Amino acid sequence: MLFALDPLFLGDAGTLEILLIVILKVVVAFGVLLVTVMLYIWWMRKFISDMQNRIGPSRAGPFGILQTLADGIKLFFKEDLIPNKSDKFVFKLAPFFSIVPALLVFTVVPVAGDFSSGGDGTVTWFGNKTFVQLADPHIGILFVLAMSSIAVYGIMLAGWSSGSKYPLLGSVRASAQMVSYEAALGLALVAVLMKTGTLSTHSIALNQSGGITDWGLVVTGFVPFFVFFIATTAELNTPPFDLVEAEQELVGGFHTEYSSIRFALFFMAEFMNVITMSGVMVTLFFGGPSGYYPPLGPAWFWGLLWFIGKVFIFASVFVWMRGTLPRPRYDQLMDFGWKMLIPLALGWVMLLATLDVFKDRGYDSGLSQLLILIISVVTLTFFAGLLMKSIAIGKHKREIEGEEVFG
Amino acid sequence: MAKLPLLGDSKNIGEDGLAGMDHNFLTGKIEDLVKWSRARSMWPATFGLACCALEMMATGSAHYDLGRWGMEVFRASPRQADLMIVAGRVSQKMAPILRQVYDQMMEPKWVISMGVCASSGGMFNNYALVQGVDQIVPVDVYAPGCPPGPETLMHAILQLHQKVETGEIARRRNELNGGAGIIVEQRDGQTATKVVIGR
Amino acid sequence: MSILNFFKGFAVTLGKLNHASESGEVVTTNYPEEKRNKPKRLHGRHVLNRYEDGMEKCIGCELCASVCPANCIYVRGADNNPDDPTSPGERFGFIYEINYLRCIHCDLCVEACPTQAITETKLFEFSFTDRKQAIYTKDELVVDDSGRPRHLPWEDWRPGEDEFTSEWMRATSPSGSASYQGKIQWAGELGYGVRPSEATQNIGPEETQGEQ
Amino acid sequence: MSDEAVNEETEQNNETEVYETSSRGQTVLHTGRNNLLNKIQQLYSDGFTVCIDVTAVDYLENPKRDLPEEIKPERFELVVSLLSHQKRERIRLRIQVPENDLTVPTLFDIYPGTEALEREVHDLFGIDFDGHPDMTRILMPENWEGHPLRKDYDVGKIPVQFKEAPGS
Amino acid sequence: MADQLMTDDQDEQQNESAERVFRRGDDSAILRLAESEVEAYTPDDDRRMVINMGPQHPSTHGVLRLSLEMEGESVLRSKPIIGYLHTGMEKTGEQLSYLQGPTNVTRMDYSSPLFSELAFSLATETLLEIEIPERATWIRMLMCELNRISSHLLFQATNGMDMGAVGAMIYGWREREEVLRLFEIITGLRMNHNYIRPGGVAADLPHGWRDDVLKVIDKLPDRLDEFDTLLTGQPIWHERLQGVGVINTAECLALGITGPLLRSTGYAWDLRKDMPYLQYDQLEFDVLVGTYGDCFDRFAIRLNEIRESIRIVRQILEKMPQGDYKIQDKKVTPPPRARIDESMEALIHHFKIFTEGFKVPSGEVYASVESPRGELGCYIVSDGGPKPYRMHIRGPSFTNLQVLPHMLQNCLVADAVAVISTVDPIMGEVDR
Repeated sequence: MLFALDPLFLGDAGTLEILLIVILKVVVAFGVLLVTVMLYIWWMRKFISDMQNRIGPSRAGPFGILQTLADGIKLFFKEDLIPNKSDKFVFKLAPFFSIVPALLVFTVVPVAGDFSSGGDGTVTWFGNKTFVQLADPHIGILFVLAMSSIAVYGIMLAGWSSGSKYPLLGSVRASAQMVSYEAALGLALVAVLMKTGTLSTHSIALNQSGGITDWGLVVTGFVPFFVFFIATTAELNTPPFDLVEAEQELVGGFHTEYSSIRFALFFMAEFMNVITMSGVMVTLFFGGPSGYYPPLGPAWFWGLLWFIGKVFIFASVFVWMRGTLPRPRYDQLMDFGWKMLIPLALGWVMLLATLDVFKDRGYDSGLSQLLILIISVVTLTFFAGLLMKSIAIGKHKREIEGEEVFG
Repeated sequence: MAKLPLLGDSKNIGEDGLAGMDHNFLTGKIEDLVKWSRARSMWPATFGLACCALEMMATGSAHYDLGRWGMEVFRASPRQADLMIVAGRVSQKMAPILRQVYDQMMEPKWVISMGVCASSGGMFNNYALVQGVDQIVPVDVYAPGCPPGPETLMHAILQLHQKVETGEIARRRNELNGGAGIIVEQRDGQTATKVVIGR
Repeated sequence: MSILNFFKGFAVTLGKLNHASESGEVVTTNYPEEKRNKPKRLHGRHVLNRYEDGMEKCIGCELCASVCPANCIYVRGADNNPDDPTSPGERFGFIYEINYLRCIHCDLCVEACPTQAITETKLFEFSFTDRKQAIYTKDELVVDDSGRPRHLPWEDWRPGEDEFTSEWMRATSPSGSASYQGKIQWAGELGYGVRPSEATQNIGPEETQGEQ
Repeated sequence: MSDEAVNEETEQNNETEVYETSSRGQTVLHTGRNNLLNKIQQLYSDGFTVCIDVTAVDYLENPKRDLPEEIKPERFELVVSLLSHQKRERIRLRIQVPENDLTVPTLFDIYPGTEALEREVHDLFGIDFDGHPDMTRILMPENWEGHPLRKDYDVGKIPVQFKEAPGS
Repeated sequence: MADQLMTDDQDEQQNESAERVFRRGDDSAILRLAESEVEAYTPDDDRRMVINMGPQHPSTHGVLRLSLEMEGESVLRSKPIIGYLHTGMEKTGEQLSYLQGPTNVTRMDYSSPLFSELAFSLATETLLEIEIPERATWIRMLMCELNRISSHLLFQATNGMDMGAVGAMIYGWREREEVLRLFEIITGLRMNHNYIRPGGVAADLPHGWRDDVLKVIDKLPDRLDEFDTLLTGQPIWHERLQGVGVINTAECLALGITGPLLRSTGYAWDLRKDMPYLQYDQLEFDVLVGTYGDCFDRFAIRLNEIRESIRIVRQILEKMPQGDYKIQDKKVTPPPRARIDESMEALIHHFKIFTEGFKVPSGEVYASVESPRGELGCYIVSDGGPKPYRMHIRGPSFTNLQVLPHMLQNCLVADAVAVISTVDPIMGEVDR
């Protein structure tokens, strides 16, 4: 387990040196993240205009690349307002609940390093070996879950404290939606953790450095990835699952009453979350910074490049979805989460576990594995059928009841 | 507030914000930056009323693309919007709500009166319409036409951008005291058109 | 296959990224830098025309003012000074004002004008920061000495845009009668001479008539 | 109701009669208010199942108009347009409403779709529909005084601004 | 066809059904409160709340205001409050002559202005008892069908926007823009054309119009297929619209609802087919009907009506006759410009028509057309003068709006958005 710790602390570097390197990493990570968010929002607007036969932002800076900066400055210098009816303390606090977790999640994502096959994921800076990630706690991936749960509070409190009806509806939606999809998210994670056997994000990434066949995506058999991806979309409130702020229904959802810099914080948090969660997804399923490293220049640079590339693809997929899909209804979203995603993730975890257990018991020949697979699939299908049937019965009953109530 | 060294006379800062400050090496640059950003990121509120609303939305669509000036972000919540495009005729029943939405918007805020119905009642010179939205809210730019084509609206927006960047808007509002200068005859039982509201 | 249908939409939006294709073409006109070509009949801001010798066409008859549904035209005629006439007839438009905050560009004034004095340009890119700017006086409406509309500071003229100033007048001049299509019975304009009639449909087999 | 009692004697003859005329080839029925519901119920059974429109006209400035001789012209006139899908026919009813008694029985029970239409007539003309579930203003603000579409209600024109016009 | 659908048996059933839903005192769907009371109303049950949608809400299509009494997210009772766009057009219509009239009515239904002009012109022509020339009729049909296309495309855009499908919204606007540019070529304006006038149309189709029209309608089918892939086949779209806001034929007839709403219940009633005006009886087209009367049916009907309209436009292109485009009646139409100089009489007519307008014999008529939203009627009373004594427009959206409380009952807020969107009210026409 010690392996998970940053080698910086194991080496013989002096305290001051360690401190400096850590501070440097913090500052750089913070700055880079802010700039990335800025660029991402610009890219989102450009990409979506491209899909809509438009030009998109083009006035602020070359190609409108400073568009987000302009938005930020403008919002910063706008009049701020705290509604009379609001709970003032909570109202002020809520945006920070939203932005701080978004920043913190990024600390555990391995960004670069030598993740080539056989590499140890480290980088040597100023003569010290270190990880290119802010921290690598033992519980790494649980930290992500914890932080994303806390972010819900930001949204929930924001809506509740505004003292107005639409935000309240938005925050009610938010809390229910997040809680439901948190479960699916966790179950999808379990599949990865089972395969890698570690919670440390660094080790998870390192485990996958052997090539595409080692990637979490392949090892866990695709399904957990899709569950994770959909659950993430819901967690992030990005379209099509942006019910929390559904403009057409709830005007602005939880942030209706927010203006100025507080709104900017929500705005930023939302997109920062997209980037960090893309990073988490890359770490878990796509091997983090691993990939083909040409024997040229420092290895960590190639790792960084791979990482950025993969995150970029994911971030763009989110935009792509934004531009394509209509928004589902709230109850359909919940139905989908509870009746589809969670059973699917649960079943898949059971399947993986069964295979693993029998493997440990020595049934690891291809034939026996296939047999076990078939048996498990049949069993699971049976239970899935039961579940579907019970859902159908429940729905039917509800309809009858509904008629009685409203008749 | 006292006169601060370096920052010049700042006694008006409480009332007028940055605009009330004397120019100095620091605020001069900041003000330029702020104006630059305001002109490039002016989020309109969705305030569509009638025919002009269609043209306003058409201006946001692919053929004209307000997104080029960072304005495709139509904010449904007035709290986050900077620009109110009064697109269409304002009836006596709507007038109080228009004012309410305007009041909900945060400073700095601008108003474009889009189309002749909003600007003056247009061809509907009758009991039902407010004859000029500038009796209710201070208007910065008027776009003529019924409805104004997207180009006209874009021209109005560009003109507003320019004024925001040169700071002319604030000055002009002070001069005109915000109101439109129309005197509307009082009619029996109707109160909504009377008031000429200042800044 | 509903699952498949789910993904088909993604193909459509992705297809738009191919800007070379017909469906993905970027259709935006980059307005302040470029301006799209306006159709000839477009109703824009008005001009008051002058005859080829520089005389004004308006005779102050107030037909335009009376037909205007928005009452946005104010005309007062006056007798010409015989020594220095403004218009060839007896009277001329002494005051001519259009309130563009009322004008709905229905172009009934253009159809009504018996002397083709008031016509519309293709200019629609103008906006005002002051109500007073919106009331155009005669000085602003009447064409300049070369027969071109005056370019006011708050209007966005581009080179060549002041060419077509009377298309709607010419389009409605036959007033529905097929036998009058293509017949020209109007005086020349300063700078343009006698404009041809709008290319028409009705004389002879359709569409055989070329442009002009 | 007292006014009606006064009028009853004079109107007795033509209240229950239905007169059919034609206006530019369109069938128009004239009947009295008391007979309105009966007639409409009858038309409904005849297949005129859709009420297309309910509106009113204020004949203050135009007292002379085409009416059967038996019908006494009044200031207001309620106009009901019905449509029969089977016969593909339209029929129009014109009902005289005197100025001093502006009540008409509601058509809501036969055609629920007239709810908004009757409210509009109430709002703009001041005609009350007896038995309507929600007889309030619909278009104008609730505290508005007067009924705009009456002929004695001013249009409310203000002078158009010009630079050199007298008085500006 | 309509009469086959309406057997006696069904008639009875429908009466019963109408009775069930709308019986007096059954206010389970409608929040029967005056506008001022809505503000102050707080339900007894503290699980319920009254929420105000509009008049300035992104999905209420302008200035419709809905008061919703909700329990959680489901709507119990509701009340549409209108009048926020009341323009006094009927009063203004009495001030304007028949010549100026179209400029007024065209601003009612601003997404399909030509239909209002057409209804007004038809009513005036019936009063005048004149026949308009063949070519004018066909030009009118061409323009109206193109307008129907643009109006339904607008529906696709706003519907997409309301459902959160940003792509569909922008594509809808883009396609609509192509049609608007066509209008701009023909009428000189993008909206509010003042093109169809009593006696014919304002101007002839310009040179090369055929190519321009063909260019647009050749391009459109492909783009409509894009809507099909983006929306019609999309499972989320199905989930959102199917089974939402259901209404049946009897309820529609009871409420006087027309247009795509009525057709979505499976009842084929289209004035173009059933009571033809202009020359629609010479054209071949289908009346599209739905089955379930839900939001999806209404969406699908509108999408496919665009295709039908394209079919009609193609036929019109073939059949467009030559001739006058305005009636040559010197009392109604101003003389050709070339005649003003030739004849004093023509000059006098010209002056008379433009100062005073033409006089219309006294009488009263009702004329109706099938607008993209349903039956658009115009009732004109003339006192023999040059201005209508009373001009009333029967806007389909106004009547159609009454269905909202019934459709919204037991819906979620998100469904409310879908329902409003597919009823597709244009507030200009509702409030007039």
